[in-house]
Amino acid sequence: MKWVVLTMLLLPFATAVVTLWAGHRSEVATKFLAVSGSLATFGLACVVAFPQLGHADPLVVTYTRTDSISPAIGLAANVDQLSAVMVLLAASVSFLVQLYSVGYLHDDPRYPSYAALVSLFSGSMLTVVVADDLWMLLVGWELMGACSYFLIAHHWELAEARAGAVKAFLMTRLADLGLLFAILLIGERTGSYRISQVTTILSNWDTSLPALLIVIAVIGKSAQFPLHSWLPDAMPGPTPISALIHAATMVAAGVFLVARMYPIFDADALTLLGVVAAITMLVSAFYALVTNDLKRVLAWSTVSQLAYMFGALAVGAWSAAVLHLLAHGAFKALLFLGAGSVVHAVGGRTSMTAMGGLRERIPDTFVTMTVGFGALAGVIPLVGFFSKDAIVHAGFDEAKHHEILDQPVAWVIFGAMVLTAALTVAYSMRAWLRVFFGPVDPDVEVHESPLTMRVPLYLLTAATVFGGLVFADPSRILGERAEEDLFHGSTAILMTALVAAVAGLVVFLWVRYDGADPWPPPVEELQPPEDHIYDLVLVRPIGALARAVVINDRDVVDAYADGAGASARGLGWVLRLAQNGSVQAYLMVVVVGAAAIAVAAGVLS
Amino acid sequence: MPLWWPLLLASVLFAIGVYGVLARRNAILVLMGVELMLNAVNINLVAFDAYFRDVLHSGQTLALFIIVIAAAEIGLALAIVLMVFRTHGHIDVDDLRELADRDAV
Amino acid sequence: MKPQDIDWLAVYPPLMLAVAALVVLLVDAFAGPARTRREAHAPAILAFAGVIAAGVVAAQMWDNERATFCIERALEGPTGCSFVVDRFTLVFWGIVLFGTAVVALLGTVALADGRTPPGEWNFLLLSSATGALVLAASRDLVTLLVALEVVSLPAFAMAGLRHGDRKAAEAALKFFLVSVTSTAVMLMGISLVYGATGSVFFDQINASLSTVSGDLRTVAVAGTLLTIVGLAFKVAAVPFHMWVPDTYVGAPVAVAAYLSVVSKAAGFVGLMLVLTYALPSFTEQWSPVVAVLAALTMTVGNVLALRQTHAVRLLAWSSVAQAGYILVPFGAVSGSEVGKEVLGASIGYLAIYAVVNLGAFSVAALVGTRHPTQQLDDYRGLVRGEPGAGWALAFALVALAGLPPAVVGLVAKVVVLDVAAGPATWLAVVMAVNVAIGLVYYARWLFVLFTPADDEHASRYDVPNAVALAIGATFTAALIFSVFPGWILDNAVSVLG
Amino acid sequence: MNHAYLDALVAAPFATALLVMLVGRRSEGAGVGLAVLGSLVIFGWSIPAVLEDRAVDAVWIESLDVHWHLLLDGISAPLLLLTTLVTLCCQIALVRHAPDCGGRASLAALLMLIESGVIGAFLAVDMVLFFLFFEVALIPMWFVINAWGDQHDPIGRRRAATRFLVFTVLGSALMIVGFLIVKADSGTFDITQVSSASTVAAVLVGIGLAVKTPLWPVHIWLPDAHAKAPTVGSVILAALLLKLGTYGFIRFWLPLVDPADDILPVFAGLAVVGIVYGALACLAQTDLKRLIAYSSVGHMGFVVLAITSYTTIGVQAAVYASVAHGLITGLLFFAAGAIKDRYGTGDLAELKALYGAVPRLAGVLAFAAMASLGLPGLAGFWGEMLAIRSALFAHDALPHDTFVVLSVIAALGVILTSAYFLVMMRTLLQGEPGPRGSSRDASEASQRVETKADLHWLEWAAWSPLLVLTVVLGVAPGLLLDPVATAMTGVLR
Amino acid sequence: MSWVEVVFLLLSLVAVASALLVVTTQHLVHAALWLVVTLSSAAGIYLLLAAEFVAWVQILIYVGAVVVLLLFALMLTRAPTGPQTDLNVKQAVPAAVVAVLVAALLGTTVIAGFQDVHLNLDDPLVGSAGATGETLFTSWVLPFEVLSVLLLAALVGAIVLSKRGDD
Repeated sequence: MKWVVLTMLLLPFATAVVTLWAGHRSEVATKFLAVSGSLATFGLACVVAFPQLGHADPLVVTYTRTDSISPAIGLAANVDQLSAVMVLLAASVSFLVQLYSVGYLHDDPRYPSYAALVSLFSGSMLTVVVADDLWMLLVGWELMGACSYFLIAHHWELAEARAGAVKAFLMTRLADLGLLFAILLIGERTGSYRISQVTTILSNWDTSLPALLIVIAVIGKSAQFPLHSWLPDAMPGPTPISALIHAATMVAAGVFLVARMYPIFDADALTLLGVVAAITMLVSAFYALVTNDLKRVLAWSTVSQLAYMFGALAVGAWSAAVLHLLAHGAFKALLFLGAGSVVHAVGGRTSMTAMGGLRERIPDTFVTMTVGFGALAGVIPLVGFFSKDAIVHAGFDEAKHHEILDQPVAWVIFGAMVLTAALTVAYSMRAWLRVFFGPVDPDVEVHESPLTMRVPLYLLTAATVFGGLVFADPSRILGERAEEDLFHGSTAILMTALVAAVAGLVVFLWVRYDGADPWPPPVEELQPPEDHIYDLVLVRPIGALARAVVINDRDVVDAYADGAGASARGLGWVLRLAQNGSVQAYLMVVVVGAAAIAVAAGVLS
Repeated sequence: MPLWWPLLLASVLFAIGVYGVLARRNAILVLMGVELMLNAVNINLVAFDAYFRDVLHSGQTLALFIIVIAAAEIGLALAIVLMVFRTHGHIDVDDLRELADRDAV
Repeated sequence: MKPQDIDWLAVYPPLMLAVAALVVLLVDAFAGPARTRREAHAPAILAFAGVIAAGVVAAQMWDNERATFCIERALEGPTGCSFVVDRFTLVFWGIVLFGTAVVALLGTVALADGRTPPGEWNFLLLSSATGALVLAASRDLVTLLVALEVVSLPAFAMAGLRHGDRKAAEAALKFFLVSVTSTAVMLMGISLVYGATGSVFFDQINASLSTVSGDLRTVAVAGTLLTIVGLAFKVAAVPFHMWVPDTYVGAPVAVAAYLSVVSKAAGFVGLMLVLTYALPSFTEQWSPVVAVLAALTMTVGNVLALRQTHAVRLLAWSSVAQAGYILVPFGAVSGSEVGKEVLGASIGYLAIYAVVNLGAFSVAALVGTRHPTQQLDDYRGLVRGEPGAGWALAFALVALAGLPPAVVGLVAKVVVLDVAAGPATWLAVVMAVNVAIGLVYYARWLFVLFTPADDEHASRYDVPNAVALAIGATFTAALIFSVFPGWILDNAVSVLG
Repeated sequence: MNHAYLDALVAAPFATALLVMLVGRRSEGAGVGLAVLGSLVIFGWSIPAVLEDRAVDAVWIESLDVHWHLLLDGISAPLLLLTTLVTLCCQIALVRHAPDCGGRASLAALLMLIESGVIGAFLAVDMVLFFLFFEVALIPMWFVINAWGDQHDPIGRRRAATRFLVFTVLGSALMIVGFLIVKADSGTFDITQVSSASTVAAVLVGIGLAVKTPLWPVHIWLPDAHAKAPTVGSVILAALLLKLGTYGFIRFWLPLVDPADDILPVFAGLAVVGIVYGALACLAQTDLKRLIAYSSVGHMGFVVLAITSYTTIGVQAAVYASVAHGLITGLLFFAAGAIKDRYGTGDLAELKALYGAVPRLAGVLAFAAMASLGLPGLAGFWGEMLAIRSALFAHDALPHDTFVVLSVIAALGVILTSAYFLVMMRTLLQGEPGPRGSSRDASEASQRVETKADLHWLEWAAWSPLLVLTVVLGVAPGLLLDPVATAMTGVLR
Repeated sequence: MSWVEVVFLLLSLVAVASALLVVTTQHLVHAALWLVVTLSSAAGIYLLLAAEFVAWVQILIYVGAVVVLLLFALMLTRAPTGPQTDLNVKQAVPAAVVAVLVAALLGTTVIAGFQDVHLNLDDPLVGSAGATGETLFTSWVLPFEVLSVLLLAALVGAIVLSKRGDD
């Protein structure tokens, strides 16, 4: 099994290299290699993951160690229940995305590099989830950032793609410093970089600062406030990439990391996490409500749902958070792939103003996406309902008993959760209605997507519909770490009522205003105001500083070099004046020099 | 007689010689200034020789040699001066500036 | 006092040079005007032979020290000897003889214009070299002074020997006037030293100086420092350097080479003798002064060389700067003794400088046969057109700059810095800065050598054998010392035993 | 055997240089071929260096007590291999790319001369010998810049070359003064026997090495020299010559420094200023080669920061970062040179959308940029990460808080580094393929980004070792970290 | 004050005065003549200081040869016999300042160094030409011989320099 894990990790990287190499030699071979590589990875992932589900001991293996620095850095894997489900999620979504992309990018000349990067991306995510060594985790963690950078900039002709890519990379990398310092501190304080050791020797060391630093890292990676704006800006990337990033890799890694390192989180770190989550879930839900672009709506919803998971983690609902992560992985992948299908259908435009009345034209997409929106909104009995229900209940519990957090904080989080649930229903309904109902634009030529794109949709729909079965006995997959009972009837009823009420309100408004946008955004495309603040306090000052440095280098630092040269030459010029050819001037210097020396004699003797 | 009398005389003569060297334009007058300086040295040497009653007569000997050297120098110097006169038409040392540092960039 | 017993072996080398000088003069006088190039070269060949012979004789004395012309004083004090041949002397004789030989070879080119009488020129060269040999062996102020004049006087004549040359005449007159004035100042210093100590012998001066006190001490110090002036003029230390560029440029290249190596070496030997043997008890007084002179000398030399476009004037300023480096060890002396590493460093540097500087001048003399203007641009494409001369000059310049592959120049600088680092770190730092400044103009010239010439033929020369020999000898020596720098340095350090 | 092995390492490049020069007079091509062959043999010869430590010690100049003392250990071996490899790559690169001004064989010979000096410096443990080899590379490099540099700007390249020469010599002259003071104090030039030195000596040596490394604010020679040098010159300069400075800091400076003195914090501060300053300067650069040059200032700042932590990990980090920088920046300069060859300019304002025009070349550049900004999994990461780590947990005698602050600032420098590389990639590799700017003549501008021949197989051959090693070292840091740790045993107080 | 001192002071006065005239006179030839006076006074002082041999050599060589040479040179360079106004350089004033400075420095130094020392000129001094000559040829034979090289070189140099280039 040790080597199966390693093979599973290396296979995506090998696939990437081979795909790139096959590149322009053969289109068919490239596609075949990319898809079969990810399928094989998925197969290996199943082999690795299934034995670890339920009440199994974690599989911890070490491949190599560098002992010359202390603590040692090593290549080591640790597959526990959490890793196992994440492996499954990442590998499956990656495979589906690869499959989907064959259709989605069927005539894109940059397909080879794209497919290679997707493989690399999934390999990086797998590295993150199975890594036992924190440095290995960091490697995967940052490689994902780089892959996302390249994939977001896939259409590098577009200015917003370029800008979004840079923004994504810089924001996440800035936050990654938190992880870097957290790792350094953990290593120094525990003498080990191994997660399996670090999380089990808690009594001896002060975990507070590293946990806070990890929260910072997670804020960047999972696009939480105040580093939340990169995720919607990443939307110019190809839609399957958005599915990959939002459902199974990049942003999910943040939640995974907190879940993985959960034992070291103390009240301080969880409070920070909870507050950040509360702010984020509300803010991003509001943005989702007033956004015109379909993909950006989904992006904001991702931010909001991730905040939900962090909120769950903050209130101690570990298994609820993990399960919501899985559920979200399924329905968000479904939504994005469906959105891709929609975008594909309307000829590449992403704004909802270009859509409308599509339910009859692309029926398969309509059905599957309806399921997806339903899960997002928390409609019973879709998977999203159960996980959200469990989280809200846990929030209420914590607010009442405040075992981890201060009570006001707990109440705030709980309130944010309920409010967000309502908002989620609202923006889901709005998007669903605007895309599939309302007036039809006859000028748009619409066509259903090819089979390679529809198959992943069916599969994900099935997962979304039947995923709720997991909640019957969560310990079947999460083992003893799962809470006994995650389903609470009272909360379920209240939440369903809430969903129904909000949905009813939206439908009422929709009908009342004749199919007009119930919440028209103030401008065509909303840019979060935080971006202006960043621009003002960070980007511009740094730009100005950079120009100042260049000027300084030229006019000050350079000046001392030039000045030294010039003054030497200048001195030469001045001294040369004395060299005027007059021998009596020379003699004068001789005599005065001698006299000066004689005076020196008087002083020195 | 205090020893410093001849020494002071030598100092004054030396200074006069220095002035001659520095202030005169005609090469031959400059040479005369040099002769004054050398003579001042000789007065010093002879005075010290007398003071020490040097059995080796180092001072006097050196003075003698200086006189001879001065003569040789003058002989050579006059040849050089004549050469300058032939090539330049004058022996104004202040006006010999062809070799000044001019061609530098 | 009984008549002295003279150790003839000790005085043979200078004597042989003097005799060779006479022979050259007589042969020239009786042979009549030269008709062929070979005949015109005869005096140079004779002079070269004389120098070699003197060198062979001198080499016999490497392992046994000799002293002669001693004064036996029955009463008190150390015995004074006027003429001592020890390793110190012999190292300088080596430098002087090597320099003289090379200059004699270069003279064949310098005199080829027919306006300079070769017989007399070589006679003067040998006379001057005789003085330099005696100077290195002298151990009293009288002999030192006379020898110094013997070095100088023929050099005046050599500088102005080209008939009808305005610049040569001007150069000779300036050289003469500055020289005699400096000598007069130096003599005033000697007279004061004599007055303060009652002797002209170095060891006796040293003995009495260590006991003088009060105002007499002031006299002694003033005398000491004024004595240095005349020697500082010879080595072209600032502020007694101003004659140097004018004279080098005005005089034939061979004379410039002579002045920059042999005459300068004579100045240094005088300086070292006086400071090491006569004035070691006054190190606290003269060492700071020498340090300041050294710093000024190297700085002024380097910054003025920066702008030069005239090759010989550039070499003139470079030789001023190099003199500054050679002075550095003496600027870092402490205690009442000049250590052997101080002396060794200066001598070692001087020896290396002599070799590579002669190399540079040799090539300059060659280039001067076609380009009397001696502009740096005249050297374009030299490496391609005349590889031997080009590479030799390149190597010499790199050595003067003190960079590998000319290890010899680099090691020389290290040796000098070695003495200064610690006792006078500031001086070492000043020197370090100066090395960097100096690099600029050496590098500029160096690059010109490698830049292809506009006209490939312009850089081809008809190389006379004598010049080829001079270039070859200096280049070979520099190469050998680059591989085995110890040969020169170890021996230089051993001069004080 | 040991004797012959090490002597040959120094002598072989020198001999090759002479041979190449001679052969090159007859035929340029044959000369370059010989150079490739020679550097290949030397590279092969250097590979056993990793097997065992070796040393040679013989008296060289008795009066100065200078020894011909060469030592090959875990610190010098990686740098030695880097040297022979990068030289080989450069020689291969020369096969395809003939400089406009000709003289290819001479250029190849000069590169071999530089290799000789660099190898000697990496092996020397005698201070004077180190200084000497340190200087050996100067004149050849000066020629390389001055004669083969930017052919469009003769004044600029002369200025750059001279400035390079003067700065470096000034630095090394101060360094030798420092060495000599050490000698005066401790009585030996053998650095392995020196355990302390006066502050003055440490400062002087530090300044000398700082110029070479280069450390802010004496970095000013570097951008010009890199920008004006020919491609192989830039590669050698960045990949090898800068390493002389960092190697010198490790080998010849650390033993002189007392951690209780203020020297280390001061140098650490300068290093961190360099990191931030270099990154900021890069953000506003408009020339690709200048940008890469300034990036070196930042990277070298990390190296020096690591060294000033006075820990074994710091030294490991320094060696690692040095080697990584050699590989990655070499690659960057190769790519920049290839772009300049094809488009005649490295001006970021005139080039864009190279992803479309020369995709493979652009891909290599993107890869190198990613490696250079310290992406984990590639070589650039470990050195800088460990540098931050070593500064965060510096030697006990050092001011702890200061170093923590410095390490945090250095880490922020990493972000700035990412920023400028991303900006560079955005302007250079990405963009609309149409003409940029309205004022520019459209036909000319579109020519700038027209599709050109993508990478030649010889370019692949020259670059692929660097590419592969960048990945290998990124995946297996232990390869380099272990031997350094062994070599550092007992060096630090 | 003994007669020696009186004579010395008188000679000194003459020497200084004539020296001043040498460097200030407007007549070239006068300068040479005043130099004769200075040198002769110096010779007198040598005699007073028991340096008989030096004094005679001074008279013979300096007054007899050097000054004659100088006069010859003046003639050969076609020096005008009348007064000239441009014999001094423009920077004569700084030169004078420097000269005064030199005098002051040297004077104070020697006075301070030897203020309490008296020359004993009453005892018989071994300053005769014979005594000096003997030491010259016993103790100082080396510099004397070297001097001969100097003289020969100077002679040849002077001749060869004076030769016209065309012969």
